[in-house]
Amino acid sequence: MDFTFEEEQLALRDAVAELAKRHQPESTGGEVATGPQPLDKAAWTAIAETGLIALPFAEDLGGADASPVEVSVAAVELGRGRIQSPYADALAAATLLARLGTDEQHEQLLAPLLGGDTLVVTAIAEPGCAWSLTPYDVTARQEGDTWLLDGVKEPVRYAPDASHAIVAAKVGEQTGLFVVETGDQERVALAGTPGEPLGQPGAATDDALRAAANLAILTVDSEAFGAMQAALDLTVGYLKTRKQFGVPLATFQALTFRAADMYVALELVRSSVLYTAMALAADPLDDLAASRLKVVAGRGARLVGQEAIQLHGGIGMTAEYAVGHYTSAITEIEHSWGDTTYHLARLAGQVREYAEVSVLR
Amino acid sequence: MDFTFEEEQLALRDAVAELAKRHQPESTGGEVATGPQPLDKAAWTAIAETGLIALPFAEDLGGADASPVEVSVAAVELGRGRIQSPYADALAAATLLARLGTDEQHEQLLAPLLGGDTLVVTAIAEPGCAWSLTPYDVTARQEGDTWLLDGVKEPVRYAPDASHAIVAAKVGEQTGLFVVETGDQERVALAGTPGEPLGQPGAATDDALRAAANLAILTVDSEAFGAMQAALDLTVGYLKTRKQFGVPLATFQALTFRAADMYVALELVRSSVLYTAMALAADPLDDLAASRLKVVAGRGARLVGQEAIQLHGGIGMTAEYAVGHYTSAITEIEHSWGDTTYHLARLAGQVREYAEVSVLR
Amino acid sequence: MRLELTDEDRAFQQQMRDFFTTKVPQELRDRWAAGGEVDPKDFIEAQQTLNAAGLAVPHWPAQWGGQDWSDLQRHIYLQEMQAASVPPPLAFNANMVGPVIAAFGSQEQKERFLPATANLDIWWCQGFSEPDAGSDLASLRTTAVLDGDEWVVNGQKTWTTLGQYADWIFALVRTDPQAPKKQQGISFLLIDMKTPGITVRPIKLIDGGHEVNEVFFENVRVPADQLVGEVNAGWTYAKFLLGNERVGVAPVASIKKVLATAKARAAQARTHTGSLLDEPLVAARIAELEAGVAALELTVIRVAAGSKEGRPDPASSIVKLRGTQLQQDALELLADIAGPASLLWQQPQDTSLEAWTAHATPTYLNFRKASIYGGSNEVQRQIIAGGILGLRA
Amino acid sequence: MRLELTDEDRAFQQQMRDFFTTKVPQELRDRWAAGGEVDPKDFIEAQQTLNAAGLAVPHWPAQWGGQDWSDLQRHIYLQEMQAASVPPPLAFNANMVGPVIAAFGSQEQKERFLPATANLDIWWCQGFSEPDAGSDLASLRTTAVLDGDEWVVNGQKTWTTLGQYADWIFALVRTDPQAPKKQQGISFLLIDMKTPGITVRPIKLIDGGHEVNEVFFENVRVPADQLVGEVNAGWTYAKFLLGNERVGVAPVASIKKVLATAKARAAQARTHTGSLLDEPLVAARIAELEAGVAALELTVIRVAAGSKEGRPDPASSIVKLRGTQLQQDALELLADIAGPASLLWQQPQDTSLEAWTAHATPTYLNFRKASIYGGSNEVQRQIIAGGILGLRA
Repeated sequence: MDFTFEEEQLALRDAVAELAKRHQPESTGGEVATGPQPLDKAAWTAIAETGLIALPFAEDLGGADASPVEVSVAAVELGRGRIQSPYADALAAATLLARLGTDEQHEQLLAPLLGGDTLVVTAIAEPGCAWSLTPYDVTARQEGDTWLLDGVKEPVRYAPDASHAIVAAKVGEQTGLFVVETGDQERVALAGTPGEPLGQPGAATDDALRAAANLAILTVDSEAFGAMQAALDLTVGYLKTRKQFGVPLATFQALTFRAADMYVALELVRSSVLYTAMALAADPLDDLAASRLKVVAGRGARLVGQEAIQLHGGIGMTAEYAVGHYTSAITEIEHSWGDTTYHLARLAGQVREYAEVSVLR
Repeated sequence: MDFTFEEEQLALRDAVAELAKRHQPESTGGEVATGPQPLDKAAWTAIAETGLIALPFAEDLGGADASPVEVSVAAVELGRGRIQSPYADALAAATLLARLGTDEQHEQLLAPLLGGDTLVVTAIAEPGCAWSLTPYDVTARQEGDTWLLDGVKEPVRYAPDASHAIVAAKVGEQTGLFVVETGDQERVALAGTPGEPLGQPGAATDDALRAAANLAILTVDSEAFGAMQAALDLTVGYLKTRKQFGVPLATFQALTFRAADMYVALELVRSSVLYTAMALAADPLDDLAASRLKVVAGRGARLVGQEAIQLHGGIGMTAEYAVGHYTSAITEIEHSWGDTTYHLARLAGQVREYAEVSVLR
Repeated sequence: MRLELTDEDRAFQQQMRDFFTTKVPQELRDRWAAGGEVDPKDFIEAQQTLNAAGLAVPHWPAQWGGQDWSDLQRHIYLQEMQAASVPPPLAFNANMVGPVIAAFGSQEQKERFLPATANLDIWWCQGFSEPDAGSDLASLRTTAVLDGDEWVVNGQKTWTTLGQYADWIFALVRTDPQAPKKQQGISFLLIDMKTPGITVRPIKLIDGGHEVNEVFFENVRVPADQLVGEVNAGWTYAKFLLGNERVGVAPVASIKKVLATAKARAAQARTHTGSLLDEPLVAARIAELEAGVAALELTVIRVAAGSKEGRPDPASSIVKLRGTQLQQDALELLADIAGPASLLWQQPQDTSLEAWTAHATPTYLNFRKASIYGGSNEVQRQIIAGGILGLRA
Repeated sequence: MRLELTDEDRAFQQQMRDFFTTKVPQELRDRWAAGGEVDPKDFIEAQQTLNAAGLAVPHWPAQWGGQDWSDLQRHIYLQEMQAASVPPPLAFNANMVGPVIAAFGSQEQKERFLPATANLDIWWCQGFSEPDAGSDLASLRTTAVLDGDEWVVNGQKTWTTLGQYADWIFALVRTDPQAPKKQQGISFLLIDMKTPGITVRPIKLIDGGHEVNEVFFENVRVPADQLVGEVNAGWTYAKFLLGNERVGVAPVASIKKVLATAKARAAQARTHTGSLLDEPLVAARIAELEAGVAALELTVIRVAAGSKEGRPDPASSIVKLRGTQLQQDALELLADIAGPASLLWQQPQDTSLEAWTAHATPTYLNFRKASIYGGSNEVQRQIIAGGILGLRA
């Protein structure tokens, strides 16, 4: 086991850091945007052109033949740079296409997605329903050669900028995946809507969904880690320079000890991100690693996000200072792809399956 | 709603504080006892003679016609004075006897128990089983006029010093209570052992068990609150006087802030103890109040117990200094009458039954 | 020791409940309950309705609209008001500047300001914090120099909540820069926001809302009779005010409502086997917060007895500290229950999502302020450690 | 980046596993696994078995028994050792005084002490803390005055772990009381515990165990050649030693074992519907601690790379801090699972209770020391805040 980055990974990191710096949203001046934003087309184009979407996919599919490790390296920098993008969604969709698609689908959907020419996203969440990879009310039925879909997927982030969404729908008791066209809202409403099947319901589809979700979890939690780093850096800088009662805040031990606890959380998340990247490279279906990452990053990032604001005081609350935006991003991430409680419950249901925790292999 | 003590309650408090001071176990010098101890007969006699066991029971049963509020007042001082005693167990047994006993049982078992002449305890826990008021493997069967019991109750604290234990046993699908004689170990092993029925299986018995457990919870958590107070007082005193790096520990903000958090926990437990005492006076079957107290006191006392040791450093670990004994007592209490997780799960199972928390009534 | 309300208190509770639920329009209360940005008109309407019935400033001296209530009655009043989703009387008026003027103002100031303040005819805002004077408030630098019978004010205030709606501002200003201690030489000024030289700049918060502002003073001339109490004695009045602020802030009823809402929402959020409320980890979070808020409410009632006559018991810091923690935890829980739907902050036009889910994350983020404003939790811990436990460096 | 062990490391892992599970007697390992008081004979037998195979002091210089292992190999060695319940080489010997003598001792001292230290022929104890010098170690007052070719030592040490078994003590003593800074004027002395004038007084801990002691020195005469390195340079050696101590303490394998045990015990603890392991709140506590210890182990492996050549990376403080938290949480969980049975601290003669339940609470209480000894968690936070984040007052 070795956590040392290779030179190419370091080069990738620097390139993405540079990209992120260039496209970092404003956090000072007039009308600063807050919360989830529509697609930043320039940033997304840069991400695609740098080849980040293609990273973990095979060369013969238009990919870069790299691995989740490289995805993670890139995503950390996107998170640190406060780049909002459909990176995780696109990677999840691409995973489904790569694993289940026909040659034609590879050509028509996957290749342009990896190249950044079009965007394809996944449509999994359903309104009024808790997170689950298994669909609730969205169904697919066959009429002749055509599959027709009914129900609503929502929210489907970035759907207006996507050409297609991949919808998880019930096919009897099983889950099927279908490619549908998207409209101009962040939802996919289906009423006898035709969908193009992606693979067939069964084990391969279930596995593909798990693999897609695991890669997406790695991606968003890498972004969360980047955001944690940036938030801690800002906080430490603020404690060193901000004066109250005539002395820098760093004089107050109660504050510096909390910064130390933030750092501990950061380092544990760092380890988990790196490990999960390697684990998913070895086995995309390593749900255990993915769920543990989601729990460790969920707790750690929330702590860091909340404490970063608190240690800043009032300035941390404003849209004109970056730290709150990081906390906002961290919160969004925690509610993506299953929250901490969801993954904790999933882990709790599996504790019988092994005697002792093991990371060496 | 009024939290002001009446004069008689204050007088009781002072009397018990005095008693506790007299019987407080040594915490310095040679062989200091650690952990659970056998009955301190002198202390127990003093408790009985002060009338503490009789407090919440009706005068015609030999009681003092006071209420759980007075029990709580007394128990706080016992806890603060580090008095280990079967106070909660005796009150639980007396509750069962008072609610379910025949005149003869009142005369032969309850009256001497309230007067301190004999000790009766409850036998609820079973080996290898999680806490439950409902028996697992201990059964009772009728042969002619005689009830015979089988199975093991363990641990049964203070059984060697008790004349009798009240055993909860399965009678078919129901729970029955039976008075048996105790041996010289902290367990009750039954093998066709005759038991004297206390009441009959059914709603009254179930209610009596709940009432007994609720009163016991109030008693032990009042003791925990007393222990918390003492542990915090010791800690604050230590922070003021102990010097490190040439200055008192109170100079270190990170430590004083933690003392502040301990104080917050203490005050919340204080409120919960007082309220639960009044709530059980009004309705001995107020499980909601009892479980909430167990959760609030469980979290609060554990925090205070752990932090009291930590803020003391090495001296907090030794048997020659009182603070660790308080933490030890707090730990025992948390594992009595259902731990925090047990009561939290019980509360979680009931959240549907009301819309909003309410304490005003 | 007494558990039950007295008959009198129970009647009082019913009276409050009736008033709040019948005299304050349902629509207004629904808007307040839904959260999001505040409409100042709603505030004004609610407070004026309350004031007409003598319910806007019950803790003021009787002469100026106060009521001779017990602490418990005041608690019941606040509970019922929050339970009915009535916007509370504006804190800047009712809890901050009003009591200061009533306690330290001249008779003329009382007559001029108190009735209008109680009735929200004047909307006040607070000019205390400055960019370099937050927790260390006494470092404030905004100056006021006497010129004839006017004070000339220069400087900058910040974190001025709802300043965009304010008619007047009460401000701490430095009137003696030579004073030996920074707490000395500060005065308490009442300033009309329409006075020339005042500029208000909005500060947008991370949730996207606009509730705080910077206020700039450039040669703002303030008549000398708008200085409250003694010149250079403002720090005393500020401490009095901040203590009152702390007493007023325990959001008990609000937390209870959030938890009741969380429960209802969790019961509606379907899982494949039932609802989120059937999930033990979710139900346990709710149950633990409920136990916590019950303990908090009991503590509020207990501690209120210790804050007689406007001088807050340091124990009120417990209530502020724990209250903000529970409020933040409850809002965090609600955002978690919103789940994937929380990823949208604005309800789309065509949607199957429920409206509340769009507020969940912004509200959670917005209330991170609760442990910062009104005396940060660090300040409260300092008060507890120093003022109660006697732990002073 | 590489996930899998190399073939070489995998072979190494197997070799360690084989050694620990076949060469160290099962009975001895069972006793160690059961917990409770330590039998010094077991320590000695285990360490001598390891030492004979070159496995007692692998991090020492090769000349004195060290191995040329990678950081990962050292981690694997520690994991396998703990997994097999082999008592670790005595920390005072292997991790504390040994490396100091190897780095700073004279050739004569090395030859005299290192082989015996590695083989536990000498049992060392630590004489650092004093009643008024705990976290503030440099305030120590025990003095040593040179008289001819002997140092005469007077004073008192405390928290001397396992001092009752020790043959020798390594002590920090003040050799120049006039030194301008308290960190100066301290020397590092090796003292035979049989020297006249030494008294050991046991300190009983709250769990009832006897593992620490006070050690009193009254005119104890120590040959001058038992002073390590330079006179008055002891603080340097102490810092070196304390850094090593921090690196060695991550009880990862031990935490993993406690969690595996907790899981097995919970599965055995019946409820009316199954077992405690079926209770979602219990299973979730286990799952969260498992996720935590996995992250910790990965961090240990990552951070180990930063502590080359005995100079610890301040990041090792993360490992100490988080390691003790998880260890304490895991033991707390185990005590909770023991439940009512935990109320007895000694297994009765006739009993249906399992033996482990009697240890649960004392062990939980005993390990509250973990966040105090070996550099308290407050000291670790100070190191992180100052040494890594650069936050210095």
